[in-house]
Amino acid sequence: MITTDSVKSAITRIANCMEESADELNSADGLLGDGDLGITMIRGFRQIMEIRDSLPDDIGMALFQCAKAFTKTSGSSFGTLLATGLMAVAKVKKGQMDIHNEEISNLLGVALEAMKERGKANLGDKTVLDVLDAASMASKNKTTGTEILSDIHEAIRKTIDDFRDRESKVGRARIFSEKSIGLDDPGMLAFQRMFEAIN
Amino acid sequence: MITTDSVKSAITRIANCMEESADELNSADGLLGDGDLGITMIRGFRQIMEIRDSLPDDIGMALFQCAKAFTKTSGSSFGTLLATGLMAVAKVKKGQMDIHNEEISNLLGVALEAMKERGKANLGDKTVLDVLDAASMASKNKTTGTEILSDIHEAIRKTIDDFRDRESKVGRARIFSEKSIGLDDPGMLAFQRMFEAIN
Amino acid sequence: MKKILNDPFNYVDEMLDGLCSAHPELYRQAGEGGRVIARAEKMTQGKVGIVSGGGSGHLPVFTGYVGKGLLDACAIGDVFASPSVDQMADAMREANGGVGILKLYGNYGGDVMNFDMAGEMLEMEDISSTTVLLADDVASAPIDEKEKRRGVAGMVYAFKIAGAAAEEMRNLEDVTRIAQKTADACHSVGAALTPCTVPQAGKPTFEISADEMEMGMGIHGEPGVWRGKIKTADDIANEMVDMLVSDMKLSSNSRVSVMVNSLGATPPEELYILYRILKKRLVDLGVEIVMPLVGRYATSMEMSGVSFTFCELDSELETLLQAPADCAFWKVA
Amino acid sequence: MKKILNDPFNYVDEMLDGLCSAHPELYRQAGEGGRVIARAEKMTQGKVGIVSGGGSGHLPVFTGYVGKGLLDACAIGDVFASPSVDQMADAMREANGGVGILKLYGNYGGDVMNFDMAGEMLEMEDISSTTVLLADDVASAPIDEKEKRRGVAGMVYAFKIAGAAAEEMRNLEDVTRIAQKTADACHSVGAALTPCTVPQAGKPTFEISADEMEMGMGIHGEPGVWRGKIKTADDIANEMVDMLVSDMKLSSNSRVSVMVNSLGATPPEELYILYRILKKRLVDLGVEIVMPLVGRYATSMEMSGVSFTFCELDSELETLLQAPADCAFWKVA
Ligand SMILES: Nc1ncnc2c1ncn2[C@@H]1O[C@H](COP(=O)(O)OP(=O)(O)O)[C@@H](O)[C@H]1O
Ligand SMILES: Nc1ncnc2c1ncn2[C@@H]1O[C@H](COP(=O)(O)OP(=O)(O)O)[C@@H](O)[C@H]1O
Ligand SMILES: [Mg+2]
Ligand SMILES: [Mg+2]
Ligand SMILES: [Mg+2]
Ligand SMILES: [Mg+2]
Repeated sequence: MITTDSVKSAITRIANCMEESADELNSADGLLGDGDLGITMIRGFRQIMEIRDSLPDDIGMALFQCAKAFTKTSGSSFGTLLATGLMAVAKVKKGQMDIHNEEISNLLGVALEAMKERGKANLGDKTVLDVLDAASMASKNKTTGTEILSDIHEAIRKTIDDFRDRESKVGRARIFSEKSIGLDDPGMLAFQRMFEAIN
Repeated sequence: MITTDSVKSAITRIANCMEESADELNSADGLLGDGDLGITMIRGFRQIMEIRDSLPDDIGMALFQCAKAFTKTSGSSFGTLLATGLMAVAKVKKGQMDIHNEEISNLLGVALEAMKERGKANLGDKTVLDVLDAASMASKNKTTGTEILSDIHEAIRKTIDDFRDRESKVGRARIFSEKSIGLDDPGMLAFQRMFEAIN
Repeated sequence: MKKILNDPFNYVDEMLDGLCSAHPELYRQAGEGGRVIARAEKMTQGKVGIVSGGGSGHLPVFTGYVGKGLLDACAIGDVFASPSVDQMADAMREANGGVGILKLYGNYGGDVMNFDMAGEMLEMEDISSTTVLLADDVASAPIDEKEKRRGVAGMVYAFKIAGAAAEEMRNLEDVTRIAQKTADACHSVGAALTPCTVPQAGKPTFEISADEMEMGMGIHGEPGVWRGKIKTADDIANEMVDMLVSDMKLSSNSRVSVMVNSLGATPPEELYILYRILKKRLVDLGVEIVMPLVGRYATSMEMSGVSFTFCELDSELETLLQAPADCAFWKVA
Repeated sequence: MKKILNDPFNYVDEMLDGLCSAHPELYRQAGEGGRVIARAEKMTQGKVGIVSGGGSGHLPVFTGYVGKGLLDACAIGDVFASPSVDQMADAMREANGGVGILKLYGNYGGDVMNFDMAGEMLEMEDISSTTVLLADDVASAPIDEKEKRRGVAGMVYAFKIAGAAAEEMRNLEDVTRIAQKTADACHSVGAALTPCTVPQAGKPTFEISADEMEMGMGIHGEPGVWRGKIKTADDIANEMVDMLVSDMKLSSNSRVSVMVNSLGATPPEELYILYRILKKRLVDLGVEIVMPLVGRYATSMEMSGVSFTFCELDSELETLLQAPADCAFWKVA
């Protein structure tokens, strides 16, 4: 079960992890794009840290405020996609105090749909969408927290492996599509780091 | 004695010589200025060659037309100075058919004064003015053509030698004045080549 | 590729500060972090607002084109980076005259996502908006994938023509229609000779040999259609005209405004050398050139290179193109 | 330093051809070899003519400033080379409205000789003329040898202000007095980061390391006052302001128009970063900035670098500076 309190502790852990992973993410993004993904994540989570302590118990509103904080800083795609996903989930959960484990798969799917819509990308394009989809699948019909966490963890790892030798089809990486073969998608890596931080 | 006929033959000889000396003059000018002195001379004398056959017997008018032809092509200093000197001499000789040997020194002085006025430079600044002055001095009180030619020839050579290790004080070369030490002034060289061509 | 800079991280903020302090009668800083440039005077009520936005490093695009008969406000990101959703929303608020807003900008993924999201945020505030994307770079995708093309210098025509329509107090639907017609009428192609340096990155956006050029390159250094030895001005102009003419299927008697645009370092002398051939080619095709624009209209800082834009005009667009406009970089009287 | 060229020997002629074919409503080619640019319409009789001239490679200087409220005609030499006497004389004939001509140009030896000689030729045709030389580059000679200073971007102010005076149909004496007052009021200094390439020479005008700049360098690469590591924008701006302020002895309450001018490749973004400091410094001194000009007004093709010009105004000059003017590169309405 996820409450605003668990969101708060997740924020702190992710924010710390992002400060540590920034160089890695910048480099990964630098190979295929503009090399700002680490900065994007640091700036975004610094903004969220600013409002962390005052997040409301309404889990929907809490996620909504996190999303809004993220839209303040960065102009980069990943930040906007993350905010889009969070906002979609926030709308569903508005007025409620917690997220049950059984809802997680569905809510990841809600985020995914909103992000597809926002970025006009498809599954299989080698983006963060693909790990999100895998995470949604992996958590389907699961009830215990530990099971969900370990299955998502494994699903992310496997998706990144599977996509490594495929071509990027959207975003800045598209123009380097051949170069992208053999390289991990930076957005997938960022998602993995975030997830590892709360695991 | 100089007549329009001797001017005509001098023109042909100088024009040919300039085509040959262009590279040398460009290089000399390139060390201290913009490297266009050879081109300036070629273009100017090509213009004069165009009118050569129709030059009038009035030696003043003949020189005047040569001067005008030179102002057509080049925007470089040496061309304008040469045209200025020729024009000053032309004014003095207008209406006459020839130049006597005894006049040569004086006419060189007339050209020199006009050119000093035009370029606002002084004797000793290491320019064409200094060889012109030397030529005027050397031909003073001389009456035979051969004597005049050989004395001017020697005076030019000596002046170039004397000035070699001095600093340029006018024109583009001024800004490289230290660099100019040890280098011959390109305008002096151009004058020497012209004179050698008729000698 | 040398630059005159202070701390690269302050590049955009110092630039905007300087811009507004040089031209306080034209520009005003607003929004989150001052990253919105609006017209000096408050928005005219009853007028459709036109906003644009995108990364810095393209002056006069985008910021410079805020002004009478042009844009109302603009959101500015870091060099070659999209502004944030919030900054775009702030720009839209500045441009809100109560009758809707046209979002008019180049087709780049990050900008599209952010402007879409900003539009949704503003909808919650009951401010409606439409979108017209510039996708004029013929070298960036084949014509049957026109929606994938990048937006380049053609956006200057869209700013000008849509801006004039809004100044006539036309409604949002009409301004949007005109902007879309202009976007569809614009076809561009560029060629780059040198890269530029993004201040925060500190190194050139790409490498290219001293004797090479790249045809079709994008304004952020996106790969073009070929790279090879620098051709003569006439060959370059002919090739670029060929690409545009075949893409547009120009017919004789069409009226076209042409832009010969420097990407930054290329001096106007070279633009005029190129213009000779462009004009000759169009005259031979029977095309009438209207209001040629030769200069620096959409740049990539100190990149050297050139782009051609053809904007095919009908009488509606032509009248609006020639209407008055005024900003620090372009005056039409 | 890459260029888009055809045969370098045709550079200037092709450029002028392109300029006039792009803007036939503004410019007309005339004179020996087409090396004179005159206003499209014939000279107004009874108006003092203003001619300028000099080497190519400085657009908008000189040619670009032919237009209403500015110059009447201009003689253009090869890149960085003086026009011929004949071309200057032709320019003067184009600018002859029967009441005399002002020759207004930069203080370079070759140009001075040729314009003097052209003036004498025209005197033979009973056309009288006066001369005002721009010698505004404070780095090119100490103040007690002001007559040796080179003319740089200050000439744009002189064209504008004298041009406005002539447009008011003032007589030659008065236009000359005003031009001289403007020339005296202008003080400039430049800093270069890279050289440019003269097409016919095919190699850069000078060499400079990738991390160096030269303060005080002239627009043809004439040596400056120091060469060293590139400083920050703020340091460069401060040093240039210091040089101008100490040379001019500006007092508080003076009114000054300032120009922050790119030598070519330096983009407007950097100019605005510099302008911030310039403005702060002048405000601190109590100086009032009037009509700041930030852009590319006097260039050296693709050279990168910047110049500052301060033009101290009295009320006569200020009024004329703000009068209307119109050319392809600068409109004042
Ligand atoms: N249109 C899109 N749809 C889905 N994911 C996208 C899209 N564009 C980018 N991404 C994801 O975002 C990552 C890059 O993020 P970021 O560096 O913020 O982008 P940029 O700097 O190019 O705007 C990519 O690796 C990819 O996973
Ligand atoms: N003001 C001057 N007075 C006298 N001679 C000069 C002057 N300026 C240049 N010269 C002479 O002209 C020569 C250079 O000629 P040229 O190459 O035509 O000049 P530039 O290309 O610099 O205009 C110099 O070597 C010098 O002899
Ligand atoms: Mg990125
Ligand atoms: Mg980015
Ligand atoms: Mg020379
Ligand atoms: Mg020369």
